[in-house]
Amino acid sequence: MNRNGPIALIFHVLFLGFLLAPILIVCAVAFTSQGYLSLPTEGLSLRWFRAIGDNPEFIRAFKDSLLLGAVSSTLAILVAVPAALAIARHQFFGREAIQALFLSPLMVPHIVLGIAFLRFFTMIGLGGTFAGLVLSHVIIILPFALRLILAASTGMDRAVENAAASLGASSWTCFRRVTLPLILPGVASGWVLAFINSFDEVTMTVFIASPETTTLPVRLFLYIQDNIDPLVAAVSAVLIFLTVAAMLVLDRVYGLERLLVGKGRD
Amino acid sequence: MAYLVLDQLTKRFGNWTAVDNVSLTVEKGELISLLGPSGCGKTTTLQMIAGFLDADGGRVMLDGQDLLAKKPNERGLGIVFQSYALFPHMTAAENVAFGLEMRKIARADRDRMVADALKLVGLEQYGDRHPRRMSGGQQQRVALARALVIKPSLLLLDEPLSNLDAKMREEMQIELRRIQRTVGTTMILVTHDQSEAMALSDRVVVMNKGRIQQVATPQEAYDHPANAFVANFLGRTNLLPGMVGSGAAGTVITVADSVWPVAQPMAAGPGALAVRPEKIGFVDAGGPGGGLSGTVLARVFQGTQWLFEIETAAGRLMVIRQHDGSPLPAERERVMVGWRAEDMAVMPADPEATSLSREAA
Amino acid sequence: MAYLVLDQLTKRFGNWTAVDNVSLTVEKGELISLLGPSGCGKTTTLQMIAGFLDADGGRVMLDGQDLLAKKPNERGLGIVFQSYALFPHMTAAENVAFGLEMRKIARADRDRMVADALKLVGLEQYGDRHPRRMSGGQQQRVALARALVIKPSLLLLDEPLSNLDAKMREEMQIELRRIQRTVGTTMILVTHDQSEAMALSDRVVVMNKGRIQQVATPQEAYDHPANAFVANFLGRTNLLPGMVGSGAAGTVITVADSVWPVAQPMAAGPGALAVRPEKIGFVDAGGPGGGLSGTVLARVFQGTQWLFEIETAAGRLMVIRQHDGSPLPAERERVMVGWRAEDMAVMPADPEATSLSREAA
Amino acid sequence: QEKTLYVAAYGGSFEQTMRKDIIPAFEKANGVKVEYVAGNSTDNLAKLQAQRGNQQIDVVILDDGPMYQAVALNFCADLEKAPVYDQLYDLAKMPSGKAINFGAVGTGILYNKAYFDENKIPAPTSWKDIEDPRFKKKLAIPPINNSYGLHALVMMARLNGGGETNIEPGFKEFKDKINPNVLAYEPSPGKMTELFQSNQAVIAVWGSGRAKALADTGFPATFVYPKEGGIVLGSAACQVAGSKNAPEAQKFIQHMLGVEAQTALAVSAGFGPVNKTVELPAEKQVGIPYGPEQVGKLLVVDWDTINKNREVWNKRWTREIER
Amino acid sequence: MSMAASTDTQVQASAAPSAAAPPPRRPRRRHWAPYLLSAPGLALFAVLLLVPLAMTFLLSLNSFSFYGGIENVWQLGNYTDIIADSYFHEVFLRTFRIAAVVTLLCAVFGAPEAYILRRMKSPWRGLCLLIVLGPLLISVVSRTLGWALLFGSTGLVNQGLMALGLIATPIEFMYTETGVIIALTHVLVPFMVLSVWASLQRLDPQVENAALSLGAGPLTVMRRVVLPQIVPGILSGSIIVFALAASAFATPAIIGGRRLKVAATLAYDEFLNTLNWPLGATVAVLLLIANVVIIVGCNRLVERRYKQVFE
Ligand SMILES: Nc1ncnc2c1ncn2[C@@H]1O[C@H](COP(=O)(O)OP(=O)(O)OP(=O)(O)O)[C@@H](O)[C@H]1O
Ligand SMILES: Nc1ncnc2c1ncn2[C@@H]1O[C@H](COP(=O)(O)OP(=O)(O)OP(=O)(O)O)[C@@H](O)[C@H]1O
Ligand SMILES: [Mg+2]
Ligand SMILES: [Mg+2]
Repeated sequence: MNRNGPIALIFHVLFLGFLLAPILIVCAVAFTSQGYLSLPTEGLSLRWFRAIGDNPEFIRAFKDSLLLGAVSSTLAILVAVPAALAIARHQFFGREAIQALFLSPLMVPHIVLGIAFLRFFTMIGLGGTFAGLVLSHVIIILPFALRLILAASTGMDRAVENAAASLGASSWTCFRRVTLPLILPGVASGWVLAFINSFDEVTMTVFIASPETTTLPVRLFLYIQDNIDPLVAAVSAVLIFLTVAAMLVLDRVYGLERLLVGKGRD
Repeated sequence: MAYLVLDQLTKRFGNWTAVDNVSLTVEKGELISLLGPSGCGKTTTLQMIAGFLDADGGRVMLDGQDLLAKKPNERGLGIVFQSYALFPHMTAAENVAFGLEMRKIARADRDRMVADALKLVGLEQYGDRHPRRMSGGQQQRVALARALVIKPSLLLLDEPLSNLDAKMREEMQIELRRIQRTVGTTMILVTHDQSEAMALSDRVVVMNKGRIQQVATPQEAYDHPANAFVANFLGRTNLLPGMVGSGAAGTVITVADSVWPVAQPMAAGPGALAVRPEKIGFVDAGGPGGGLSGTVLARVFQGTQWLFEIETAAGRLMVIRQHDGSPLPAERERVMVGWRAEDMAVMPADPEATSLSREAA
Repeated sequence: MAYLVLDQLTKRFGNWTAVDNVSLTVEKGELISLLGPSGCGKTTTLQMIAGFLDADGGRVMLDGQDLLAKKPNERGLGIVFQSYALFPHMTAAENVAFGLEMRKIARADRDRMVADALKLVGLEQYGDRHPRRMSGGQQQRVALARALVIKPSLLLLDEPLSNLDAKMREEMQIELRRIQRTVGTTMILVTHDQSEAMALSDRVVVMNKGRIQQVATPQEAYDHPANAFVANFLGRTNLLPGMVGSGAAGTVITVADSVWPVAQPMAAGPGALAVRPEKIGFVDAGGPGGGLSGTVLARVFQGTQWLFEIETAAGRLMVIRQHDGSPLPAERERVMVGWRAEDMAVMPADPEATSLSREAA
Repeated sequence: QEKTLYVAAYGGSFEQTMRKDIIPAFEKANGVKVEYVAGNSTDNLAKLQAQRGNQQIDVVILDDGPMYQAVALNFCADLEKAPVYDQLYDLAKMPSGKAINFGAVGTGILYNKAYFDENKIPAPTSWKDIEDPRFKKKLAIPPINNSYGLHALVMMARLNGGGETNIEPGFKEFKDKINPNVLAYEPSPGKMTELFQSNQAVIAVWGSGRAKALADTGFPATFVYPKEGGIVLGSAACQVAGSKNAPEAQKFIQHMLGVEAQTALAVSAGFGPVNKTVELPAEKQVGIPYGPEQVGKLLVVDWDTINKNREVWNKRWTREIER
Repeated sequence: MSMAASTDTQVQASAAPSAAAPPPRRPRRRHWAPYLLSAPGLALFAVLLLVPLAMTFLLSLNSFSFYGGIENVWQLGNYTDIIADSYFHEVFLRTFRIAAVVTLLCAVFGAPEAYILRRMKSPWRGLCLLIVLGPLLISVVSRTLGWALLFGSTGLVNQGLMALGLIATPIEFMYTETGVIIALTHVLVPFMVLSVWASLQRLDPQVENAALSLGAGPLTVMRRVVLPQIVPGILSGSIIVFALAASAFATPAIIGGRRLKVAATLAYDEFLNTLNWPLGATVAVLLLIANVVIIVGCNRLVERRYKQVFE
């Protein structure tokens, strides 16, 4: 049985500590009773959580963000999976160029993309629409989905797909029943990453969001432009809480392990 | 017309020719075995028939249709892969059911057929297990059940029984034979087990280095090998060097101190005498037949039979005797061996012959 | 003291007991075979010795030291995995060299040893190839070379030759035997091939459902199976129902119309007579020995031997005769069969015996 | 169908004030719907540039510096005459007549009073106090593409014998004396707040409005105008050229100059009123440039000269100071 | 007749047809599949990315003046300006230095972590995976806020260290390159863990066992057996991390401040503060080109070096 040794576990704990430290600090700050950023040294207070209720724009923006993230990451996955399979499976003319193209949104500063999209959308009449927002997000989150699916599908055992074909599965069925389940961990983590990135994007979205549909990060960003107060921490804490809750539900309903690890594996 | 025709099928990997101009016709309902040393191109040939490798040349016709033009999933073949290629994310039962689902068999029928197939391979209690949690032999049987359950008209079997014990293997062989007879399935079997090939096949195809060496019924190939490679590959053969000359009774070959009549006319000179180990018996000194004297170097128990290695003046001989309780010589005992003249073959000396199969590996 | 001791080793997967209280001692330099139906726990046992699975109970002692306390990489064993487990990113030569590198063998020596090992398995020209580009048998041979090259003092072989043709397999068997003799390597071999086990092993261990059934030399286990399972599993056995009674010559068993003397004292009543197919011969009607009359149902060529299925009044019989050129009955011919009294075993009727191995699968 | 007027302006507390106190009244009075496009001056100016020729925004509100630029780049239309303009202080008017300052704040020095008391440092009184070595890495100044930073640079030049036309002494002062003290050149007000709240910065060059917002949270920060004088910084509004709702846009600007709007801006957002008729109760005057004499004490900078040289200064700044 | 003699005739008999005609050549099957598969993505990108990027490129050829705004002249002045100016060199150098160090750190810490995660038992594994995703789940704003609170000169870490007497003066973190690197590593390391995770799924555990049985210690197994097989995952992760680090805006802006400028903050300044879009576009175009060259180059190098694993 392969188990992690003590050194590995120490490393693991330090690693998680590093990842968690700033998050925990922010959560702690959310409970301060002061009007400014400080650790809650003199008693916990929920005033900043209550303050969220006084800012209905935050809640509206949160919903918009969720919708935007879900729609755009799903679209991105739909586009990325076939492209990843093409790149992982085939040697063809232009393969590297296509790969570089799909990855290029990662490499352009988002401010530049923001202004480019704003100019372009204004030109073609998509300015300020939800569709424009979705499309621009699909572009910037696609590389994440693509790379993860690519990592999962390179070197996958082709014999298994051959077996499916020999049993009469069409390419589509073979994909749906065999390939997809086997690369599902990659697809799932790709979707999660894509969603998170869409959900967290500010620099570009500031330019293309319209007053009617603004995302939560844009709201927060504009808010802290002017004054940073523990409200921001409170919103973050709520987000963290919601995420954990969502993951727990997902775990109950479908199984996180199964999603991220794959079925029938150990 | 022949059911399956391979016509000059060729496959190259880089500048390595794995399959070289293979032509073969298979009748409907026939069971053909591909035999040959490891790496001779058996799997590659099957993969081309199945459509997973593109042929570099040649044609495959099934029932008069060009198979290579069809997509793999439209070829309707059943395949058992050498590496099993089970779906790791599905249970044994789901693996078996897959082909039926593709054929849109109704749920109830499907369940029944899957249960039957699992029962056939002795895994009725393992339907819910994932491949990773099964033993090697169990996985192999799932692979077999998966291919059999769809009742394909052409079944390609790549070492389908290599991880099964004798008992189970025999049962599976009988099962395959039954399916072939009752359903009329045409089968191409790759196996390294010669007795399996001999027992099951209508004809065997012996390959070496990507080329076909002989196509014949098992007994024919065994008793009348087309060339030294086949002789050597199918079962063991003793090759003894000798001198061909003329004796009183016509042409004879002299091996050490024994003299054997040669049926066919041959030029005098160095020659070789081939005789299979199971055709050699222990004879009484001075009995009929030439008879070579020697010493038992080693005797090895092989279940139904004993294998003897005997040092003679003409070189080492292998002798096989059935384990039927009759008295057999012990190690280091001096013995006399002999065989019937019709069981031996005489050929001109061929320095390469004995090393052929080795080199082919 | 024994070199390797397994002491009540147990492994459970969930509530499935894969290995159940297995105890075994192996002497230094011995070659032991594990035999048993697919899924009986052979691989699991090896994996525990190697340290890849944690035992749920029991101990493993190697050379007086508790092996389970050591990490897998400190156990110094050589292993050939049933699934090969080659490093996919390394060439054949790199795979073989890996263990040597771990032992810090100097570059030049290492290269030589790798070349030798590859040559040993007949892959001298394939050193640069990656596993994915090799045939099944070639991969298996790389796995073998990788385990052999480090000259471990204990070698665990899990179906190491299952994908090799007869010729190659025989060469490898001889090689294994030679290494065992010259280097003194202790080996535990899992094989489904009984003749391989018989030919190679000092002792065989027959397992079923996670338990050891018998530990004995091959011939002993074959000729004196400890129980019906072993009798049935090792080679084929004809089990004929009969009645034990007292005759003029002492205790006798009556099978159909023939009567056989029973050596050991037995209570009268229903009994069974076990006789191996290769011990049965065709006798002249009215000759010595009881002799059963019957009809040849089928005859199957198996290379060195023929397998007959014969319908008699006592049930179907299997008979094996060597393919040594002597005249043999044809299908549907009426024949008389017989055997020597010392080749048969008589046991009380056991309705389960014949179905045992099937159920164990 | 109701018309929709797009107003682009600052986010944060300013936005709250606008949404609560100013927009509803305007919507009711004029029967239009106002959509608020939040963003800081630079974001909104960039949006104007990106949508040039197809403007979606009707009214834009920017700091006076960027507004000069917006006017220069022809993003603004002429303001229509209206009575309310006559009630304004002079400093509200911009020379071009295309934009109007609707509020004023002053640039001065903000410091952490608790820290100063604790370390027995006297309250700062002069611009030069930011050079005190006790503030090593404890000083925060906005960069010069931000009005406060620009004011600081101009001020330093003036104090050393230069001015808008001779900026050299300012750069020299920054490079030699101020730079060692600077923790960060921080443009974002939020970030500046955070630097104070986390005690990383204890003194800063900043605006009165921002300082008021920080002090309102209960944080012990105090704002002073140095003895050499604070500098006035206006917030300006203009009607975007090419707006499809020009009349409503003009009305909106006029609405912002009205007494109620001006009072609300002063009380909630800290903008000094530009409408002479606005009267604030004494307690609401704290921290706001209010009334003719207070406003009169503040210095003004010469935007025309500055804008002419801005590109060069920016370049020098990034290469010499922010490095 | 001898056996050897019969050999030839028999083989010839079976190969008779082939002797007559050369084997029919099969026309190679046309491989449209990869193009069809990437078609949706290509279409989307052609319209929605290439057009805006092309517009950006054209923009980079324009000129700008403070009062005149963007002028539609075509010239390479912006490029020559940047290439000639050591200020820009410094910024670009810093950008790629930070990106490279961050990528390295992420690989060094992220890949082992993914490996450890894979070996964990069931409920823990899912939980820890969630924690690893943690940094991604909160807004960059709050994240950097957390860092400032932790690592500022008066932050918890410095206070703790000073209270313990380990350091006399606070360690500089905010507004230093170290700070930027730590904070970027923090945000980007989940990408590495996830992508290594995805490729670890394919590993056959028996292969590791094989290495152990040959005497390799756990570290050697990881280095010699596991690592080469997860190269695709590490590569994916590195590409994402490098690209994101090189074009990161928020973290360098907040932690690094204005004095520690990187390409993205530079472009930001040009776009928003001076409105000199042509220059900003030029910075972006150059950054994009440099990124593509570096990434595609490394990608190709790694794919070639580990050709086997990528098949
Ligand atoms: N991870 C696992 N989880 C649950 N059951 C398992 C697992 N691994 C093996 N088994 C079961 O344990 C039993 C013993 O398996 P093992 O692999 O030892 O068999 P084996 O004797 O090697 O068989 P074969 O000859 O087919 O390789 C089998 O029935 C198998 O299904
Ligand atoms: N992808 C490949 N690239 C290069 N050579 C290959 C490839 N696949 C197989 N080969 C080579 O082609 C030859 C034929 O391989 P094939 O798998 O057909 O052998 P086989 O007859 O099935 O052998 P075995 O009995 O060992 O399975 C082998 O020598 C093998 O090394
Ligand atoms: Mg093969
Ligand atoms: Mg096994």
